[in-house]
Amino acid sequence: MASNPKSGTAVAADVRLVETPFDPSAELAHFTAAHPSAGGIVSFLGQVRAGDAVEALELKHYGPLTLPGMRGLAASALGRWDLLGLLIVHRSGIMNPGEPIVLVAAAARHRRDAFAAADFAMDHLKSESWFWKRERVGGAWRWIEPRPDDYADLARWDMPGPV
Amino acid sequence: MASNPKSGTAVAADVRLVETPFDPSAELAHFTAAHPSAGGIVSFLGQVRAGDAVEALELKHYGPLTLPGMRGLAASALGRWDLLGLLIVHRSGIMNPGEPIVLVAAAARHRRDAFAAADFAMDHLKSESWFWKRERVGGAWRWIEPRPDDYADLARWDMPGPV
Amino acid sequence: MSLKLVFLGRLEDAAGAPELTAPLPQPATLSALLGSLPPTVAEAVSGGRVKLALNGRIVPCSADTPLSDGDELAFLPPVSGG
Amino acid sequence: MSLKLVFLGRLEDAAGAPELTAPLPQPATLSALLGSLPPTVAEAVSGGRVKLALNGRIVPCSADTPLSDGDELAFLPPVSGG
Repeated sequence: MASNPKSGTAVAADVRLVETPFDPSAELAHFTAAHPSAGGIVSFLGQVRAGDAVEALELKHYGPLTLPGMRGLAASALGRWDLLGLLIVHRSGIMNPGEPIVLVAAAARHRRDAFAAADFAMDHLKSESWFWKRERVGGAWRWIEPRPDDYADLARWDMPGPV
Repeated sequence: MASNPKSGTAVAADVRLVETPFDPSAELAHFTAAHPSAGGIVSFLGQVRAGDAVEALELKHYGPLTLPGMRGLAASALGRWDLLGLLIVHRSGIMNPGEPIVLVAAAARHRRDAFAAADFAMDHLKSESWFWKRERVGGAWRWIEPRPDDYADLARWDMPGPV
Repeated sequence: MSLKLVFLGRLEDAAGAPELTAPLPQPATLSALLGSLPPTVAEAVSGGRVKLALNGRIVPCSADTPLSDGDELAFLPPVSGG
Repeated sequence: MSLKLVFLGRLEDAAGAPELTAPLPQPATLSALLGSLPPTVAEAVSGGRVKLALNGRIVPCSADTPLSDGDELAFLPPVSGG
């Protein structure tokens, strides 16, 4: 919950960590319908790439930290940009190629706020959220180490890295 | 049609100028289903703000220039980022509050390409495409002049302004 | 021997219609055409930020731009976005 | 008198399980706990980039961090994103 700098009304973020597949189109349609006064809605959908050697992807989280951390990230975004709504839905568990991993959507009166908030949320989800990822290739699971790019993306926002 | 710098395969943009309301959720679901190998899909939906004094919005275009210009913009984006697909759907005609005006979606292996291409396409659609906008307020139509912000947004890309 | 004139955006209001048919002026140049239009219309379309498209292509707004029978001439004020 | 140990990410492989129960060490400190673990596990969780959460809160990895009966201690390697 954050105060909208312009309207003064409270804007609540919808932040969810889900264990089973979700329908990003239905989520986004619902979010859009809830924000008719938004001039712009930016969304990011991350999905398990099909056509790679990766047979499955697993994201593990740590209950006491992961969802609270996602809520803190949403509060940061709401405090930083003039948003009318923010949606973050993140999977955990085992996912197949083509399945959605994460959906972020930001609704704002002006499109720059919506773009910036969605971009910011993704950079921080990728590099700062409490998720650990492994992939199954040729029947064997292997843990994925963080990419240097993730830290470079985070540096764009002049914010601290993973704690 | 542009050549994908990495795969070498041709990537076609889906660029449409439509005279009647469209369903952005259905468009985005269809686009997403067509790109299972995309790691990230960024979309922007612009809609007529509800709750303002604006009763209706009309966008006029000029047939010989508007759609060809949109296709040129799509080709620029495909040439500039490593995309797997690009969708641009733009309304013309009279729209009511809450109705979609424009949907841009970019699919890419990596999310930074998708974000940048969608952001770029919107900045150029807003400031460089051949659309003229008027609003009906209190029963009277008035033409909208370009906003200085539109030119500032465009300058982020080191590209020429409207020709 | 005529031209089709197209007025976009606010120029539609200045011209009183989105499209007009005008006789091909003599000499067949842009400046002669502007001279044949009602002064308020000529003034509205001569503003520095109005672009010109001849048969669907942007052309420079020079006084001696040649015109031909059947040409479509569009006057394009600054765009105001999607 | 025991602790619940949680191993995230690749530390799960090093520990052989995502969670283990360990007896509360004497003295009840982090360094004593590490000394009681199999050396390969102790080495894996002692890497400079592994963070520590005690009962769901990040705490500094100092040798004399006090532990109590029933504590949940999680070892968090660098995250690898969504």
